[in-house]
Amino acid sequence: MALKTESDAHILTVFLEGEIDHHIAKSIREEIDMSIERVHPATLALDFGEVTFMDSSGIGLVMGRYREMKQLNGSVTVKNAPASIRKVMRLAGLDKLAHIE
Amino acid sequence: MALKTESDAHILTVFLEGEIDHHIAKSIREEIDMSIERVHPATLALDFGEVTFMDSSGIGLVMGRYREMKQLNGSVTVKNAPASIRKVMRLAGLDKLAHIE
Amino acid sequence: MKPLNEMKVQFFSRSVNESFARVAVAAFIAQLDPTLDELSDIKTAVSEAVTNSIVHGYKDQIGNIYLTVKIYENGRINIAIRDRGCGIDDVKTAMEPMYTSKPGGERAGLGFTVMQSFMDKLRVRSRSGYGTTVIMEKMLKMRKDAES
Amino acid sequence: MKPLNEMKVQFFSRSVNESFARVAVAAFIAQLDPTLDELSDIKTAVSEAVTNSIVHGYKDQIGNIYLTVKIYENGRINIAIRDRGCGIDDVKTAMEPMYTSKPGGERAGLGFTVMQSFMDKLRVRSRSGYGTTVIMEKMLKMRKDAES
Ligand SMILES: Nc1ncnc2c1ncn2[C@@H]1O[C@H](COP(=O)(O)OP(=O)(O)O)[C@@H](O)[C@H]1O
Ligand SMILES: Nc1ncnc2c1ncn2[C@@H]1O[C@H](COP(=O)(O)OP(=O)(O)O)[C@@H](O)[C@H]1O
Repeated sequence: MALKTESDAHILTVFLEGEIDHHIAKSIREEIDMSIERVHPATLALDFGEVTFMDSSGIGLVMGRYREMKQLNGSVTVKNAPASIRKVMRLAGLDKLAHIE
Repeated sequence: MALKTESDAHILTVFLEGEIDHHIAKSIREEIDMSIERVHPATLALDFGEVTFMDSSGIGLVMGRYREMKQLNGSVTVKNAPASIRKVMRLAGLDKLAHIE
Repeated sequence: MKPLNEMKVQFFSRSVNESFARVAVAAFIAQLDPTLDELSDIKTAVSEAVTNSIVHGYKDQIGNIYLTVKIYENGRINIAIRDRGCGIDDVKTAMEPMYTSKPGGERAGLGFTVMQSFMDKLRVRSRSGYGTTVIMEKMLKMRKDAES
Repeated sequence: MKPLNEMKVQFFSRSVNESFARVAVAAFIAQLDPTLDELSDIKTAVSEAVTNSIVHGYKDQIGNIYLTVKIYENGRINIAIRDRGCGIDDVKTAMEPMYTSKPGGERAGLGFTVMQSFMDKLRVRSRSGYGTTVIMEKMLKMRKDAES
């Protein structure tokens, strides 16, 4: 995994892509966590624009990042999630934890 | 199957597409044969530009059309075949029967 | 009742096979010409069940996962996913939304919830020490009949 | 030797499953990151063997086709396709280029020729009345190792 990221003073944006399942979740998680460590952003923005599939392993991924950002007094934003992925997120009530754009 | 065809006074062009295997070959064959019947072309041009897969069932398809066109004193031309499909055609020596462009 | 078409696949409980399982199911039901939404629902439900067999059923051991897809008349499909892993002691609790036996980690406890809401029927059979079978059913809106 | 990864799939001898078989094999070996040429060679060879089981092995009856894919170290893959159909009397003749037992029709007699030239190894075992097994092997140029 080599995810594209973008960061200004406040926001770290991570551009996710492809299929997010349990197999790939670990390496995505590690990469995001390294970026958070380095940047210490106020907001972590997860861009799902290029994600073609996601199961509940992706929910675990977002919830875990939410917990981490909360410890840093920060927040999580979800961006550009396709309809099929928003469906999984809604089921999980993710809209209560993260700001879904 | 509803194949695109194009014909002028001499040439009937059939635009094949997708995956050509034994399952689909029968309906392609029937459609081409109906067009030959109707148009009586001097040349049957088979355009493989949009074909993504072909196994030896496709070879049978071309050879069968070659036999038919020969009875009408006509010929067969193969157009725009992608590399992977030319590989199967070469193996079959199809270049000896049809004009491959 | 004999299905119109059927496939059974068996594979190692390696996480790399999660995507294989999804594609195999999607490729098999392609003959029914499903909508993109139906395909996505089914792939997600299959992914949950297969992941559970890998993560919970076999933990870090390698065992076999058995997946069966049956196509019946009128676009009814039946999918069974079976493992010979550790089994589930209390299926009712396991199926509750947000329940997970791996709370510290990155499991959301939503696998069964996804299967339940993305498919029309869900049945779970499990025996501690023997393994787990998940059976799911969905009616596809028919656009084309399975050729016979 | 135990393979690094393995899948077995079984499906009805319906022609609509020819494309399913190709996609299932392609999805399974995707973990080795094959080149497009390698993928295309393998899909073609698989398509030939599966079609033969449907067309020749089972003729117009519906039986089961058994397909196994094994991944070994260094990108070696082994594919077996088996039917319990009519079997082949004379395998040597059957394997000759252009030989087909259905000459009038649309078979080119090139199935075995394609399997032989697109794969590294081909072995055919058959017994009249009992069925046919085709075993093919190919070494992929390795770009990424199967994860363990
Ligand atoms: N195949 C299985 N084998 C053993 N236990 C399972 C299996 N599937 C599910 N479980 C149990 O049910 C619980 C809930 O499953 P699920 O709703 O998918 O959530 P999650 O996978 O996120 O834990 C799991 O945490 C596990 O304890
Ligand atoms: N699985 C099988 N069961 C029975 N006969 C087979 C099988 N595969 C091949 N054959 C026999 O071998 C012949 C040659 O096969 P092949 O080279 O694939 O050409 P084709 O399929 O075009 O006839 C077939 O015509 C058939 O008689």
